[in-house]
Amino acid sequence: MNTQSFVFTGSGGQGVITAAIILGEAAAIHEGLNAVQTQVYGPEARGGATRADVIISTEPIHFPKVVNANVLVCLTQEAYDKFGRIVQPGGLLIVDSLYVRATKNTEARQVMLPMYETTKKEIGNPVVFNICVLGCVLALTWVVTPDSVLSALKTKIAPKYVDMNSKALKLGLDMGEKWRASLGPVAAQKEAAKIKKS
Amino acid sequence: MNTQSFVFTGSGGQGVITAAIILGEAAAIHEGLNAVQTQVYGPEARGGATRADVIISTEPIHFPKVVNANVLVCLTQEAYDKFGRIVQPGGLLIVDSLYVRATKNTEARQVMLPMYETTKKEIGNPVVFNICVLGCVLALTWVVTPDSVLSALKTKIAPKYVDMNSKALKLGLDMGEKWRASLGPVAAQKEAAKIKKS
Amino acid sequence: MEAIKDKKNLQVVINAGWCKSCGICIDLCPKGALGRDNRDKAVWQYPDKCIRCGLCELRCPDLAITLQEAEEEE
Amino acid sequence: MEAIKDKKNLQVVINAGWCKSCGICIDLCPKGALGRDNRDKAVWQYPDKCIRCGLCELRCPDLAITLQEAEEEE
Amino acid sequence: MKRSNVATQKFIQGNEAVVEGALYAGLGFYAGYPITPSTEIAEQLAEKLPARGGKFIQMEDEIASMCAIIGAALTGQKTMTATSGPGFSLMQEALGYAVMAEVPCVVVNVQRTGPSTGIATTVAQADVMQARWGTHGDHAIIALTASNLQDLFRITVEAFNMAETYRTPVILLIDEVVGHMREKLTIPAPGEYQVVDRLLTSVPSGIDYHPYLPREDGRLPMSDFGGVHRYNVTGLIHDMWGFPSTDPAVAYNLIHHLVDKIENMELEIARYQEFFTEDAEILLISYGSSARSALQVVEDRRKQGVKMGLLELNTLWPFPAEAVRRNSAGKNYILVVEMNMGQIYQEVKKAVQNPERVYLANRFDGIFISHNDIGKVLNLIQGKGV
Amino acid sequence: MKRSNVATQKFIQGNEAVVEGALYAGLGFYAGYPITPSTEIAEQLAEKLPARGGKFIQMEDEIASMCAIIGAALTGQKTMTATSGPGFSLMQEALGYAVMAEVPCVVVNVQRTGPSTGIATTVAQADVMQARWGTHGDHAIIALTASNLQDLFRITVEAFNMAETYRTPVILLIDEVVGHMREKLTIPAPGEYQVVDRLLTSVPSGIDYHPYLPREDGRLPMSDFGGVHRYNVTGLIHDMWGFPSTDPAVAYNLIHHLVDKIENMELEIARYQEFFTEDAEILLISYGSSARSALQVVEDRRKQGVKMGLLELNTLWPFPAEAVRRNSAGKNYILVVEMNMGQIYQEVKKAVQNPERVYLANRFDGIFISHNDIGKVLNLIQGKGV
Amino acid sequence: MPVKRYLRQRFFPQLWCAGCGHGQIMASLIRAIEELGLQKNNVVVVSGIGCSSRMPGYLDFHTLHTLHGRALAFATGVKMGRPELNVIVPMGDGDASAIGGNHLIHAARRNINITAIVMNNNIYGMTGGQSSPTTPVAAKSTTAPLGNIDPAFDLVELAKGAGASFVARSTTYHSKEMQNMFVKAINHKGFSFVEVLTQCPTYYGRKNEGVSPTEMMKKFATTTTSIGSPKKKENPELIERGVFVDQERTEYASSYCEMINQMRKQK
Amino acid sequence: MPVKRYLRQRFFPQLWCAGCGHGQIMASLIRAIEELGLQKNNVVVVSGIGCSSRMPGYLDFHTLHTLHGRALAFATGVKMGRPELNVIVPMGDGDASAIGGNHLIHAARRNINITAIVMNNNIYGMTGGQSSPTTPVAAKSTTAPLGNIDPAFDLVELAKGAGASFVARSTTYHSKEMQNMFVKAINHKGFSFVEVLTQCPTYYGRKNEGVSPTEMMKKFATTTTSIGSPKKKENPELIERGVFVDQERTEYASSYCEMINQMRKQK
Ligand SMILES: Cc1ncc(C[n+]2csc(CCOP(=O)(O)OP(=O)(O)O)c2C)c(N)n1
Ligand SMILES: Cc1ncc(C[n+]2csc(CCOP(=O)(O)OP(=O)(O)O)c2C)c(N)n1
Ligand code: SF4
Ligand code: SF4
Ligand code: SF4
Ligand code: SF4
Ligand code: SF4
Ligand code: SF4
Ligand SMILES: [Mg+2]
Ligand SMILES: [Mg+2]
Repeated sequence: MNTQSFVFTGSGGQGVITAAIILGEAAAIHEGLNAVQTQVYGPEARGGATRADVIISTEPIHFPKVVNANVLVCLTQEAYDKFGRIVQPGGLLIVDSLYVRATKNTEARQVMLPMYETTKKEIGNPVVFNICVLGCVLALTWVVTPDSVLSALKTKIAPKYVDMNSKALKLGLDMGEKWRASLGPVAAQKEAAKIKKS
Repeated sequence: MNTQSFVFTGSGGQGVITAAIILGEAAAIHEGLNAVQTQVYGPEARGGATRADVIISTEPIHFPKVVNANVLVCLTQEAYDKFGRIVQPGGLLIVDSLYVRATKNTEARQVMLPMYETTKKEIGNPVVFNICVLGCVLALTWVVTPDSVLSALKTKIAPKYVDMNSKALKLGLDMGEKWRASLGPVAAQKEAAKIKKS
Repeated sequence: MEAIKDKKNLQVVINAGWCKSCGICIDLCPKGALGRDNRDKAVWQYPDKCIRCGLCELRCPDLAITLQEAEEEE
Repeated sequence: MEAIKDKKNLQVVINAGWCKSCGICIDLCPKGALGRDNRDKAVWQYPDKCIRCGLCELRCPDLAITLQEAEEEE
Repeated sequence: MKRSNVATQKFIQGNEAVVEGALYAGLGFYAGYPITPSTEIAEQLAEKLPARGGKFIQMEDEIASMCAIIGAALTGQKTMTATSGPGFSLMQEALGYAVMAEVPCVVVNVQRTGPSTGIATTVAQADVMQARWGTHGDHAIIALTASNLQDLFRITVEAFNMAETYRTPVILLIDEVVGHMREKLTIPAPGEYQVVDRLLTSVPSGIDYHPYLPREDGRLPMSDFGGVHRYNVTGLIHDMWGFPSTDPAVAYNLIHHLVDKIENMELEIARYQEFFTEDAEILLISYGSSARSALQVVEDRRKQGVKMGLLELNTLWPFPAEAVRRNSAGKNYILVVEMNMGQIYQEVKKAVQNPERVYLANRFDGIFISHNDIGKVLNLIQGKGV
Repeated sequence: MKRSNVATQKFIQGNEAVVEGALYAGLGFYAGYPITPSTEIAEQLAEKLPARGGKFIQMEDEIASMCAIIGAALTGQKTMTATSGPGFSLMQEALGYAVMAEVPCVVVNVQRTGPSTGIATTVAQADVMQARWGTHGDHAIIALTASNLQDLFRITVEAFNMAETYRTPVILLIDEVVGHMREKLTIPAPGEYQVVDRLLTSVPSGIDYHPYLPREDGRLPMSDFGGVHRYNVTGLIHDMWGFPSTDPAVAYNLIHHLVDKIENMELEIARYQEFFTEDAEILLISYGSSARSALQVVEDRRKQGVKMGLLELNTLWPFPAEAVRRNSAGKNYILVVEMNMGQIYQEVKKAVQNPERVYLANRFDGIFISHNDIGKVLNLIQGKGV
Repeated sequence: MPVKRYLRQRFFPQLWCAGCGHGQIMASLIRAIEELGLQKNNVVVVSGIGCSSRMPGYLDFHTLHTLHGRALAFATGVKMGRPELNVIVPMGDGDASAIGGNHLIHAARRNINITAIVMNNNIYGMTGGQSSPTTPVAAKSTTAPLGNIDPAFDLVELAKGAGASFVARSTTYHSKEMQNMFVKAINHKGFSFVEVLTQCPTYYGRKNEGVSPTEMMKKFATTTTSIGSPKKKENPELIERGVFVDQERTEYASSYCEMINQMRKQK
Repeated sequence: MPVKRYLRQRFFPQLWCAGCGHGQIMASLIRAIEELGLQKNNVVVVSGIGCSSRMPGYLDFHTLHTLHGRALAFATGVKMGRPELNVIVPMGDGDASAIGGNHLIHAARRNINITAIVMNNNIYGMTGGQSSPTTPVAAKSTTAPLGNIDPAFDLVELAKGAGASFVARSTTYHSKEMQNMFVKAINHKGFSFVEVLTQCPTYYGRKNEGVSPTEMMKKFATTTTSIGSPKKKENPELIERGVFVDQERTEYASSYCEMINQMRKQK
C-alpha cells in the first residue's frame, strides 16, 4: 500500500464520522501509518448528508481531503446521490441495500449489502451499524487489521459496550468475506489481488 | 480687525464654554464674521480646568485652536495656573479677582475685576456670572457689539431669563468701561487704540 | 378549522414525505389508531379506533398529519 | 472606631482641602453645629451645640470630616 | 450690525451638523447609546427626531443600537447610530450583518484616543483601519469624513445617499475635534442637495420578487417589511430570495458581489478636495480635522512662496487610490498628515508610484496636530532640522 | 501489528491539539461560549481542565468570556478563550482592553466562512486583517497559525509563551479544516518544549512596584492580584502605576510602547518554515490549512522537475516581512495561497522588492482550496491557460 | 389545509431532527395566527441563531433571521419602524437567555409590543449539546460532562423581574394550551413573553434520559402543573404552567407615537 | 484615622462633583470593610466605566477598572482565578443594568461569591446626564428632553428574578444602614446585590428638581421606607429599603472547587 482513501457518507445519526475516526486511529496509532481524517458538515446540525474522509498512507499526507476515493461507503440515498461520483474507476462502492437504491453507472465495483438489517437482526441494536459497516470495509480492503480497529474502538467506548461492538465488527467482516466468496473462486482471487494492489 | 483669538478658562460649572459659544455665534451669525469655537475637556465630566477657545476673523479660519490668545479669561486659580501662559505679549488677561490670585509676570495687560462678587451682589444669581464676564470682554475689545451678543443669547435661553442676562451683560460692560476709565484719559485712549489695532 | 358536521367524514392523512418517524403521534394517540410502516413512518392503521380527536395533528412536529374531510384530499 | 470614653474629648475636624462646599454636613447636622467659611467650606462653628453624633462624618461625600480625639490631630 | 439669514444659518458643533445632515437626508429612526465624544448626536436627535415624526431610542448598548437600526431600516426607514471607539468595536458583529444582508444605514464613529477606553475626551483618527477591517470575513465598506461643518453636513447627506445607492452600511468616520468644533453652518434649502431615496421594487404583489438579485445597474430594489413581498433576510450566505445556502457558487457570487459593488465603484464613491495642488511641488494629504492644520500650513507656506498643495480626502474607504496617485504624480514629496501611527500613510504608499517619497506627519497623544507640528516635519524632510 | 507509544500519541482533531498544547503550556483557566467550528476546544476543556485542577467556565457570551480570561489572568492564571468569526467580532472591545492593560492571554479564532454568520461549517481564512485591526485605536498584535497538528501543538505552546513574554493577548488564528482535521499528534514529554512562566516582580512588599514600567529588556514583571502589591489596572491611558492619565507624554509613550514591544520584535516573533525554498524559482507563500495544499503542489511539481518551494508562515502578525522578503528575493514569481480575497497577499506585496511578481491563488466560497486549484493558477501565470 | 397556507413548503420536510419539539411550537404558533386571523403581510417573524431560529425560514411572513442573541434588538427596530406590524420573536433558550439575556430584560422593561417565545429545550441544540442557562443542575451536556453545576434561570421569574407585562409558560405536550397562550400573547398590548418547554431528543435527550421524544414529552405532563393547582403544594418541584402576569401598561411604541403627536400639536 | 488607611490619598480631593453621593457610598463601603477586618491584600475592587467607576482608583486594594458594563464578567474571572479573594464590584446604574445587564443576571444566576453594588443615581453621570434604565418615567434627561417615556427597572426585582441569593437596597441618606448591608453582603457566601439610591446633583438634580444635594438626600428619607413598614401600605409608591433576599445556596466557585477535588479523588 502506498495511499488509500476512504469516504464514508450517510446521515448524521449513523455514525459515519465515528467509523472514519476509528479507521484513522487504527492506522495512525496502532499500525504506525500516516492517517488524516476530515469531514464535511452540512448546514444542519444533523440530517442532510454527512461525509467523512480518511486517507491512510505510508507517506506523509499533505492535502487532507479525498478527491477520488478508493473506497466509498454510502448509507443513505441522499448521500449516494450527492457523493456517488467521487469513487474512482476501479474503486469500491459499498452501499447499504436497505437505504440505498444504487442506480449510477460508475466504473467502481458496487457492493450492496444488507448491513443495517443484518445488524438490527443479529445484534438487536442499530447503534453499532457503523461498526458493522467498518467490518465490511476491512474485509474488502484489509487496510488495517481488525485488531487495530478493536484497539482503537476500546479507547472510545465504555467497557460494557466492547462486546457488542466486537460482534458488529465480526458481522461486517463476515458479510464482506461472504460477498467476496460469492463472486466464485476466480473472481474472488482477482478481487483479492486488486485490493492488494490499490 | 483681521483675526482675534479668545480663550475662556475656568471650572466646569462656571459656563466658560457657553460664554465662548455666545461670542462665536454673535460674530458668525450676527456680524457675518468667521468664527470657530473649540474646547478642551478634562478627564473629568466636570471639575478640573475647562478651556474654551474662540477665533473670530474676517478671513477663513483653518486651524481651530488658539495658540497665542489675544484675550485670555481665567475664572479659577487652577485655570490660571494651567493656561496663564497662553496669552500673547500685549494681549489681555482678564481674571476674576475673588477666585484668582494673579502672580505671573506676563507681558499681557492684566485686568483683575471682581466679576463674581459683583454679579452675585447686583443680580443676586451667580448663574449669569459668565455673561457678566462676556460683558467685560466686550467692553475691553469691542470685537462684536453687545446687540449681537444679546441676539445670540436669546436663541439659547428661555424668554424669562433674557432680562437677567441683559443685566449681567450690561454689568460686565460697565465694569470693563470703568476699568479703562480708571487708567486715566491718556492711558484709556492708548488702550482703546490698542484694541482697535489688535 | 372549519366547522365540521360529521366527524366520521374526517380522515387522518399522513404526508409520508414529511414524516420523520419520530413516533410521537403513534405513542400519544389516545386510541392506538396509528401504526408504523416498514420505514417506521406513521400510518392511520386502525381508522375504526380513531375518534378524530386531532391530537396527532396537533402534536406532529413535522406538520405531516392533517385531519381532513374525505373529499378534500390534496 | 476605637472605644471612646469621653465624647466631649472628641472634636470634628474638617479637611478644607478635601471639602467641596456641598453643604450636606451643614444641612443635615441635627444640631446646627456646622457653618460655612467665606469660600463656603464647612466649619465646626458651634462646638457647644455638637453632640458628637458623627453623622457629618458618615455623610460627607468627600471624606473630609473626622470625629477624633483632641490629641490625635493629623 | 449685519444680519444674515438666521433661519438657515447656525453656529453649531460638528456633531450637530451630522444631525442636521441626517435630518436633511430624511433620517427616520435613530438608535444609540451615549459615549463621549459622540453623545451630542443622540441628545440632539432625542429632541429633533420626534418633532419631525421620526423616532429616537436609547438602547441598552451599542450592539442593540446597531441591530435596531438594521431592523428599522428593513421597514423602510433611513436609520443611523453614532458612537465612538469602544462602542464601534462592539458594533462590529452587527455591522457585518448589515454588510451581508445589504441593509442601508449610517454608522457615525466620532473618534477619540484609543486603544481601549484610552482618553475619552481627546482626539484621534486611529479607527481608520478598523472601519475597513473590524468585522470578520471578506467584505468592503464605505467610510466618509470631513474637516469642517459645511462639508460635514454635505458628506452626511452623501453617506445616506450612498447607503441607499449601494445598499450598504456607510461609516461616517469623524473625529473629536470636528465633532465638538463650532462654526457656522448654512443649511441648504430642501432640494438644494440631492437626496437619494430608497429604491423600491416595482415588482407587483404576487410576482416573484428577488431581494438579492442585483439589477443591471448593480442596484437592488428593496421591499419594506409590511409590504406585499414576504422574503427572508439573513446574515448567512443566501440566495437571491434571501434564503440560506451553502452552495459554493452562491457563496462565491455573493461575497464577490458584496466586495465588488463597493471596491469597483472607487471612482464613483471617491470624494476629495484639491487645494493648490496643480502647481504644487509638495503635496500634503490629509482628512478630518487634521486637514485644517494641513491647509493652514499650505496657506502659510504659500505666502512664503513655497509651492505646496493639499489633497483632502472625504472618502477614506474604498480608498481613493486613483485620486491619490494622480495628485501625487511628479511631486517632490508627499506628506500624509493624520492623527494615528500612519494608517492612511500606509495606503498612500501602496497607491502612489513613488512610495519612498511619502512621509508622515502625525500625532497620537490626544493633542490636536497643529500647523507647527506639520511644519517641523516639513523642515526635517527638507533637511532643515527641527 | 506495530504498536507505538500510545501514551503520548493521539489521533485527534486540531481543536484538541490546541487543548493539549494549552494544557502543556500550563493553562489554568478557560472561559468561552460555544460556536462552530471552535466548540470542541471548550468541550474538551470542560472535562480536562478540572481534572488537572484548572477551571472551565461557560460564560453568557463571548464578551464575558474575553473579560473573564483577563480577570483570571490578573490573578496569575494562564488563560484562554476560543471562538469563531461572530464571537471574535464581539470580543474586539475587550481584546483591546487586554492590549492596553498588557494582560497575557490567548484567544483562539477557528475561522469559518464570513462575513457575518456566513456558513458556520465551512472553512475560510478571512479574519487575518481583522485580527490585526479589529479593535479601535493604534495597537499591535501577535497572531499565530499552523497547518498540521504537531505544529499546532507547538504553536499553541508558543502562543502562551509569547503572551507571557510580551504581556499581550496572542491570537491563535486557525481555520476550520485544521481545527476539525484529525491526525496523529505526539505530545512531547514535560520539559521537552520550552514553557515560559509568568515573570513575577522581585520587588518585595512595601517597596514601590511599577506594574507598567518596562525593564531594560522591555519586559514588565507582574504581581498577581491577591499578592503584596496593590496597583491599578485600567483600559484608560495610564502611568507606570496603572493610574489614568491624560498627559500627552504619557499617552505618547504608552501607545508607542504597546506598538513597539511587538512590531520591533518581528524577527523574534516570526515563525515560519521553508520547504525547498533554496533553489526554488517559484515560491508559494501560505499558512494554515491552505499550506497543506500548497505543499502538495510543491511536492507534485518537484516530481515533475519544477523548482518550486513553499514558505509557510506560522506567524501572521507582526507580519514576518523580513522572512518574506528574503525568501522572495530572486524568485521568478511568488504565489500567495490563502482562503480569502487576498489579505496576506497584500502584505506580501508590501514586503517584497518585486510586488508585480506576486500572484494570488485563493478560494473564498467555503470549499477547501486544493492542489488542483493552485495548479490552475500556476498554469495561468505561466501562460498555459487553465 | 390551513397550516400549510403559512408555510414555505419548498423547504419541507424541515431540517429539525425527528421528534424535535421546535416543529410543534411552530405548528401551534401557526394555528394561533390562523385563529387570530392575522394577515400574512402584517406579521414579521424575527429570530436569532439556533435550531429554534430555523423557524422564520419555514414561515411565509416577513422573516428576519438575525444574529445569535440579538433577535429582540432587531425586532425593536422593526416595531419602532412600523408599529402597526405584529412582531413575533421565537428564540432558543441560549439565544434568549445567554447571549441575548440583556435584550430580553430590556424589551420587557420597555414594554414594547413584541411577542417573545422562548423555545426552551434546556440545551444548545444547534452547536451540539452544550449547557445553556436553563440546563438543570446535575444534567449532562458536552460542556458539563460530569453534570452541570451552574444554577439555571427560571425564565418566568426573570421575565417577571424585568417587568414583562405578559408572562406565560407551556410545553410541547400541551399543544392547545400553548396555542391559546400564543393567542393571548399576540393580542396583548405590550411585551409578551411565553416560555415553552420543549424536547431536544438529539442532544438533551441522548445525554441525559436517553429516551424517545415521546417520553420527553410525557415528562412535561408529569413534571408540570397548572398555576394554582393543588398538586404544586404536594410537590413543590412541579413547574407551573399558565399565565403568570397579564397587566395593562402603557406600550412603548404607542407612547412614543403619542409623544410625536403631542410635539406636532405644540408646533 | 481609619478611613484614610484605605485611601490612595494622593488622588484626593476626589474628582466627583460637590455633593455627589458616590463618595458617600465609598465611605460606607470602607467602613464596612474596616468593620469586617478584611486584609487589604485580600480585597479586589472591580469596576466598569462611569463616575461610579472612579471608586477603584481611590481605594488602596487590588483595583481593576474595566470596560463599561463588563465589571462582573471580569470579576467572575478574578473570583474563579483566586476564590479566596473578596471581590467587590461597584457599578453605576447604566453600567450595571444597561450595557451590563446580562452580566448582572448571569452572575446572580451562578451565585458566584461577588458583592455587587449598584450606585443608582438614575442617570448616566459620566457622559453628561442621559437616561438610564432606572430613570423614572417623566423625569428629564439629555436624551429625554421632554420627559422620559421608557419604563424603569426595579433593580431589586431584576436581581431577584435572576436568582440572586442576597438582595438589598439602601440610600445615601441611610449611611449606617448602607454600611450594615455592605457588611452582610460581603459576608454572604454567594452573589450579593446591593442597590444604593444616590444623588447626582450635577445632572439628575439639575435637570429635574434643580435642588441641592442635601434636598436630594432628604428625598430618600421621605420616598423610601423599611421593608415591612406599615407606611408602605398607606403609600404604595414608597420604595422599600432593607434585605429582600438572604438565602443559603451552593456558591459557584466553591462548588467548582469541590468538583475538582472529586475528580482528583477519582483518579
Ligand atoms: C455570536 C455567536 N456566538 C455563538 C454562536 C454559535 N451558536 C449558534 S446557535 C447557538 C446556541 C443555540 O442554542 P439555543 O439558543 O438554545 O437554540 P437551540 O439550537 O437549542 O434551539 C450558538 C451558541 C453564534 N452563531 N454567534
Ligand atoms: C462601550 C461603551 N459605551 C459607552 C461608554 C460611555 N459611557 C461611559 S460611562 C457611561 C454611563 C455612566 O452612567 P452610569 O453607569 O449610571 O454611572 P454614573 O456615571 O452615573 O455613576 C457611558 C455611557 C463607554 N465608555 N463604553
Ligand atoms: S408525529 Fe409526525 S413525524 Fe412523528 S411519526 Fe407521526 S407523522 Fe411522523
Ligand atoms: S385523531 Fe386522535 S384518535 Fe385519531 S389517530 Fe389522531 S390522535 Fe389517534
Ligand atoms: S459634607 Fe463634606 S464636602 Fe460637603 S460641605 Fe461638608 S465637609 Fe464639605
Ligand atoms: S457630630 Fe453630629 S452634631 Fe456634631 S457637627 Fe457632626 S453632625 Fe453635627
Ligand atoms: S439538535 Fe435538538 S433542538 Fe436541534 S433540531 Fe435536533 S432535536 Fe431539535
Ligand atoms: S456627574 Fe453626577 S454622578 Fe458624576 S460625579 Fe457629578 S454628581 Fe456624581
Ligand atoms: Mg436550546
Ligand atoms: Mg448613573
